[in-house]
Amino acid sequence: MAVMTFIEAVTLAMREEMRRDPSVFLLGEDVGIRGGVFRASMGLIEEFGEERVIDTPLAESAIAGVAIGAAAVGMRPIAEMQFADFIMPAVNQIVSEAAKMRYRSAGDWNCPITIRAPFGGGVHGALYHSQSVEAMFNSTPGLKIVAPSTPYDAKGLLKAAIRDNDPVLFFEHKRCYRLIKGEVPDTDYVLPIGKADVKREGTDITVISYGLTLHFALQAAEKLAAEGISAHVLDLRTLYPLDKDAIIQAASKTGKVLVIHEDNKEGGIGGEVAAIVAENCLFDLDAPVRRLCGPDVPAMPYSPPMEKFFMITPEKVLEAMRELALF
Amino acid sequence: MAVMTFIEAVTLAMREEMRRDPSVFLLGEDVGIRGGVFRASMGLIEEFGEERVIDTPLAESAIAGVAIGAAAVGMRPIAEMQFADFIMPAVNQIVSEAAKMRYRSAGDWNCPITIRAPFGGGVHGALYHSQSVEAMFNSTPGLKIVAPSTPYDAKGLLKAAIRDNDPVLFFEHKRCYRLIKGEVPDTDYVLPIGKADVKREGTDITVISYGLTLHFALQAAEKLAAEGISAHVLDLRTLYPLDKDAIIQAASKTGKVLVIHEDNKEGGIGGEVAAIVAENCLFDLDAPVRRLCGPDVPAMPYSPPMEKFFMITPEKVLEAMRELALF
Amino acid sequence: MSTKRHEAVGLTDQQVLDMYYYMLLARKLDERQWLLNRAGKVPFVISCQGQEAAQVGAAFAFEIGRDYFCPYYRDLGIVLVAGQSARDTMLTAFAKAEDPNSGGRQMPGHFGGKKFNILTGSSPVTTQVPHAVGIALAGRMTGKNPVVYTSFGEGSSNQGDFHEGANFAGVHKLPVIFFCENNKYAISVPLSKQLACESVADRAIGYGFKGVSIDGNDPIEVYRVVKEAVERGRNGEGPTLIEAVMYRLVPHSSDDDDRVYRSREEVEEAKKKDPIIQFANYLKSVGLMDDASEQEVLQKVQAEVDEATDYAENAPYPTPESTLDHVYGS
Amino acid sequence: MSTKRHEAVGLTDQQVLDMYYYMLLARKLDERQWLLNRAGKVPFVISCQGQEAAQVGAAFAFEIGRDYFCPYYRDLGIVLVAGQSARDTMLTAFAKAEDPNSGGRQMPGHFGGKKFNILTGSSPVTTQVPHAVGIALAGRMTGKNPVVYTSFGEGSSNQGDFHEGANFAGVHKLPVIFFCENNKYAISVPLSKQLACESVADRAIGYGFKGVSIDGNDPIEVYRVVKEAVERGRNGEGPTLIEAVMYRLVPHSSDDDDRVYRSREEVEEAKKKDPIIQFANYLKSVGLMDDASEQEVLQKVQAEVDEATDYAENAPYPTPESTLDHVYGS
Ligand SMILES: Cc1ncc(C[n+]2csc(CCOP(=O)(O)OP(=O)(O)O)c2C)c(N)n1
Ligand SMILES: Cc1ncc(C[n+]2csc(CCOP(=O)(O)OP(=O)(O)O)c2C)c(N)n1
Ligand SMILES: [Mg+2]
Ligand SMILES: [Mg+2]
Repeated sequence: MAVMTFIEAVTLAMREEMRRDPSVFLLGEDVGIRGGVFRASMGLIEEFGEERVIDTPLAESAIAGVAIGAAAVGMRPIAEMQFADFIMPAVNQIVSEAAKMRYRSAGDWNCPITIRAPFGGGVHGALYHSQSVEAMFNSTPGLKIVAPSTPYDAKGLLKAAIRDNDPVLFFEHKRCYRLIKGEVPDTDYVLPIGKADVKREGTDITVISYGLTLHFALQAAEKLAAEGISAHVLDLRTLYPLDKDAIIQAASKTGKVLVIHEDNKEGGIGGEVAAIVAENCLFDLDAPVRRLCGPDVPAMPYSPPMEKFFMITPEKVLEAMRELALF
Repeated sequence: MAVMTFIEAVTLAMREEMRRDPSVFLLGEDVGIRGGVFRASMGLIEEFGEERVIDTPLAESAIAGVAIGAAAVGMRPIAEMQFADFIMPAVNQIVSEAAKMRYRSAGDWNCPITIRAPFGGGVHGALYHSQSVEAMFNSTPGLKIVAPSTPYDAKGLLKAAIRDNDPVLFFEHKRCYRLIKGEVPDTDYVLPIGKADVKREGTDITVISYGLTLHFALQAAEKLAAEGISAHVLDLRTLYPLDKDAIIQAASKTGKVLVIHEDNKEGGIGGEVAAIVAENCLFDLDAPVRRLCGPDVPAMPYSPPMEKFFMITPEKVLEAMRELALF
Repeated sequence: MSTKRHEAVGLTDQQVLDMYYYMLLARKLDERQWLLNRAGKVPFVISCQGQEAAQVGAAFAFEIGRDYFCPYYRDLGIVLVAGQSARDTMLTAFAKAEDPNSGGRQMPGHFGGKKFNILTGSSPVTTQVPHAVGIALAGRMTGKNPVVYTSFGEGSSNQGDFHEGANFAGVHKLPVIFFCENNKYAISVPLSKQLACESVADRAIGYGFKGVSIDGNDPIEVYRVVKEAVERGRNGEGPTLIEAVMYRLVPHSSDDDDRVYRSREEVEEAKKKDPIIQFANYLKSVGLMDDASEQEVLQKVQAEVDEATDYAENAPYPTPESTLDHVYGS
Repeated sequence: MSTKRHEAVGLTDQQVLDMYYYMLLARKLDERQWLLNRAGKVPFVISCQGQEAAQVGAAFAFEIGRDYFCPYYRDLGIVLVAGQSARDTMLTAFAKAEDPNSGGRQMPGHFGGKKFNILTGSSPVTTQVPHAVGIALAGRMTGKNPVVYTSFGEGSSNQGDFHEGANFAGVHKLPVIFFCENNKYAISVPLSKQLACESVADRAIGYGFKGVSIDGNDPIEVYRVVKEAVERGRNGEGPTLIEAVMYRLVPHSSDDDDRVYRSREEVEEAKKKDPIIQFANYLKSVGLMDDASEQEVLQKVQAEVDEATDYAENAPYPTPESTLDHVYGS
C-alpha cells in the first residue's frame, strides 16, 4: 500500500476509472497538456489522448452543459472547475439541469456527471481562489456533494462519484492537496457516498467536520487526550444529502457537539447539522450545539494577517474543543 | 388607508420610489409595455418612459450585470427576474459581483441593487415556475434577502431595499400576489431590513415562518386559540442575515419551536433558524425544534395531485402546530 | 400546374404529404389545447402555431432513431416527427401519469423521451444548447456520430449558454444544428429590443461556422437548408446555425394577452402567411392535394386529436406519493 | 528619418513620449514583481508583459476623469494612464492597507478606485463586461455620457457574459469599447482550442456593431482605432469591439510554468516583436528619442519603481480584525 498525497489519490482515481471504463472522460480548463493548474490530471492526456482529456474553452456553463449532454447519452464525464469559486457561471446548468433531469423525466433520463472543484483557502488565493461554496448547493435535491478529507477517502469516493448514476459535486480542499498524505491501496475500492465516517472514537465531546478542518480536529483530539478529554470525531465526507443517522448517533454519544467548517457560519453546512441534532437529540444534549466556522464576510482576503484571521487554525479548534469539554 | 393586494403594494412601492428618486429605474424581461408577466410594473412605463422601465434582452446575467454596473456609479436599479427559478444564470453576477464589491474594494465601491423575483408554488407552475431559491443565497455575506408576507411589509420593505446601499434579493411569493390583501398606508414609510416581526403574540408554541406559509400559521393559530392553544408567530421577513435576537426571543418565550417553509427541508432557511435556537436556547426548550417544509425533491411537479402533495397546506400547518403544543 | 419544388430538394410526393399531415396534426393538437384551457380543463398551453413549417421541415432532414433532438417548448412539430403521438401530447397537457415526457411532472412543451432520442427539456431557456453539443461530442467518442438538432427562440439566442455552446461546437467541429425559430417576439419584447444584428445567423461567423437565414414558413426551403447542414455535420464539416424567420400567430402562452404589445393588424397580416395554408396551396398547386383530400387529412387529424383527448382526459393522474420518486437512482 | 505616423493620428510628440514612459513603467513594475515573487516577498504576480502597447495606446484614447474603465487583470498599462501610481501597484503587490485597489484584500491585478473612474474588478473572468454596459447606460440616463472601456482576454470572450453584455450594448447603442487583448493563450490553452473564428472581432456583427482587429504591438495604431471608436461612442453611434493581437511574453502568472505548453522558440520569436523595443525604435526613427534619453527615461522609471517598492514593503498591513469591515454599509 502506497503512501501518497491527497492530490495523487485524486489523479489515481481518475486514471483507474478511465482505464476501467471507456465512457469516462475529463474536460475542463487546462486539464490537458498542463495537467490542471494543480496538476490533478497530470499524465492523463499522455495516456488517454486529447479525445478523452479535453482542454475546453474558458466557459464554465458550457463545461457543465456539454458534460451534462454527454452524460445523458451514456458517458461519464468528469468536469473540472478550475477553482470552486468559478463554478458560479455553471450554477444554472448544475442546479436547473443536472440535478433535475432524472426527476423531471420521471426517471427516463439521468445524468451521471462528476464535477470536481478545488475549494478552500489558506493558499494566498484571496477572495476568488479560496471560497467554500458547498452551502450554495446543499438545498438542491438531485445533487450529491462529496468532500473527502483523506487520500484514502478521496480515491474511494471519487471512484464512487464517477460510477454514481447521479450528478456529484466533488470538492477537494486545496490545502489538503499536498499537505495531507496517507495510505492508499492500489486496489479497485469504492467508498459509499452518503455515509459519514467516524475518524476517531471518543466519549466526552463530538466534533463533526470535513475537509481541512477535520485534520485540525484530529490533531486537537490527540492533544486533548493527554489532558484527559476524549473527543469523538465524525467526518461528514458527504455534505449533501447528509448522513443523518451518523450525525444523530455521534451527537447522542457524547451529548456535546461542535461542528467545524472553514466556510462562513450563517447558512453553512453546520447549520443543517446543528438542526438535525436539535431535531433528534434534544434530550441527549448536555450543551448547546456549537459551531466554529469562518467569519460571515464575503470571502477570504489576500493580505496575510487577514487571511490568517479568516482561516480556522489548529489553535482555534483546540480551544473550542477544550471549551466545550469543560462546559 | 387603502386595502390592496400584495402585488399592488409592490407596484406602489416602485412607483413611489421612482417618483422620489430619479436614480431608481426598473429593468427586466417584459417589465415595460407588458407591465411584467404578473403585472407588478403595470403603469410604470406609461409614467416613467422607456428610459426608466427597460424591457431587456432575455439574458439574466446581463440584467443583473448591467444593473450592477449602473448601481456602482450611483443608480438604484430594480432588476426583475421573471421567476425566481430563472435567477440561476445570474448567480455569478449576484454572488461574485454584487455581494462582494463593497468588501473587495474595502468600501470604495458599493452596489445598491434590488433584485425582485416571484417565488413559490401552488400556481400550476411545475418544476421551473414554483421554486423557492432563497436557500441558495443565505450563505453569501454582502447580500441581503427579504421575503415579506403582507402587503404592508411588501411596500415598506421594498422601499427599504431600493434605498439600501447594498444588494438586496427581494422575493415575492406568487400565491400571495392576489390572494393576500391588507391595509397599506399611502404615506412614505420604510420598514427595517434585518428585523423579524411578531405577527401574533402567544405563549404555548412558537411558529417561525415567512411568505405564504406564514399566513397558514396565522390561520391555524386562530383555530388553535379556540382549542385553548396559544401560538406565538414570528415572521422572519428578512431571511439573510437572520434576525437572531428575534429568533432567540421568540423561541425562548414558549420553549417549543416549529419552523415552517415551503422550500424543501435539508439546507433550507429553517436549518439555520433551528441551529440558532439550538445554539442559544437549549435550556429553554421543552421540545425538539421541528421543521415543517416541502419534501426533499428537486422541485414541485405540475400534476395537481403531486403539486398538492408538495405544497404546505393550512391543514398540514394546523396539525403540526397542534402536535407540537401537545408534546 | 407549378413546378414541384420539393422534388428538386429530394423530397418525394409522399414525404411532402406526410409533412403536411404533421404540420396539421401539430396545429390541431395545439388548437385543442387552447380550447381545453379556456374550458378550464388544462392549466397551461404554449403554442407552436405559425412555426409548424419550420419544425416539420427541419425534422424531416434528420435520421429518426439515429439523430438526437434537443428541442425547445414550441417544437411540437419536431417531436411528432420524432415519433410522439397525439396521445402523448394530450397526456402531457392533462398531466397524467402516462405522459411520456415527464410522467405529469412538467408543463406541456417540456419534451423528452429516450425512446424518441429526445433529450428531456426544462424551462430555463437555452440550457439545451450545450446539451446538444455534449451529445454530439459523446457521439463522436462512441463512433455513433448522430447529428444533433437543438432549437431556441431568437430572444433566447441572447443567453450566455447559446454563445458558450456554439463556441464549443465550433472549436470541436461537432455535428450540431443550431436552429433558431425567430418568431419576432420574446413574450412581449419585439426583435428590436432583443438584438441589433440583421439576422441571428450573423452570429455564426463568430464561432467559425456557417450561418443561414431562411423563410420559416416554407417547409421545403427549411428542409433543403437543414438537410444540407445535416449532411455537412455528418461529413465532419461541423455545425450550422440556421435562423428560420416566422411569426408567432397566438399569444406567448395561455397566460399571455398579446393585445397589449402588438396590433391586431400585424397579427392578421402574419396570418396571411400562415404556413399551413401556404403549404396546402402549394400541395394543391402541384396537384398533390385537392379540396377532398384536404378534408380527408383534416378529418383524420381531428379524429386523432379527439381520440387522444378522450384517452388522456380519462387516464389516471400520478399518485400524490409518487412526488417522492426519481430523486436519485439506485 | 521615418514619417511621424503618430502625427497623422493626432498624437503630439509629447504624447508619444508619455506613452512610452507608461509602457516602460508598466513593464518595469511588472518585472520587479516577478523578482519580488521569486525572492519570496510577494505571493503572486500576473503580468502585462507584451500587452503594454495595446493598453497604453487604448488608454490614451479616453478622456481621463470623465470616461470609465472596467479593465481586466493584465491592464496595468490602463490603470497607470488612468492615474494610478507605481506606489499603488506595489502597495497592492505587498497587500498593504494603503492599497487603493482593495486595501490588501485582493490579489494584484484586481484593479479599482473610484477616484480613477476604475470599477472594482474580481477574478471570475468577463463579469466586468456587463458592468461596463451598465455604467454606459447609467451615463446616458444621467446625461454624463462617459465612454466606457472594458477589456478581457480572447479566452474570456467565450464566456456567456461577453455575449450577453455585448448584445445589451448593441441593442441600446451604448458607448462601450469592448477591448479584447488576444495574447494567443488562455493559460495553457492555445487559440485553436478556444475559438474557431478568424478573429474575435468577427463576433461584433452578431451584435450589430463594428468589429476591428488590430496589431496590439503598435500603440499608435491601437490609439487610432480606439480613438475612432470612442468618438463614435460619444456621437451616439454605439459600441465597438476591438481585438488587439499580441503575445503574452511571460507565463500566465507566477504560479504557471509555460514551458509545458509552448516552445521556447515560439516565445523568443514573439520577443522580437516586443512592443516596448519596437516603440523605442519608432521613437528613435522619428528623432524623438536617442540612446541617452532612452536611458534617462529608464532611470526615471527605475527610480520610481525602487521608491514604490521600498515604500510599499515598509507600509503597514491591514489589521487582522479589519477582515470584518465593509461587509455591509450603514
Ligand atoms: C432563463 C429564462 N428566463 C426567462 C424565462 C421566461 N420566458 C419563457 S419564454 C420567454 C421568451 C422566449 O422568447 P424567444 O426565445 O424568442 O422564444 P419564443 O417564445 O418567442 O418562441 C421568456 C422570457 C425562461 N423560461 N428562462
Ligand atoms: C470564470 C473563470 N474561470 C476560470 C478562471 C481561471 N482563469 C484565470 S485567467 C484564465 C485564462 C484567461 O485567458 P484569456 O481570457 O485569454 O486572458 P489572458 O490571461 O490570456 O490575458 C483562467 C482560465 C477565472 N479567473 N474565471
Ligand atoms: Mg421569439
Ligand atoms: Mg489570452
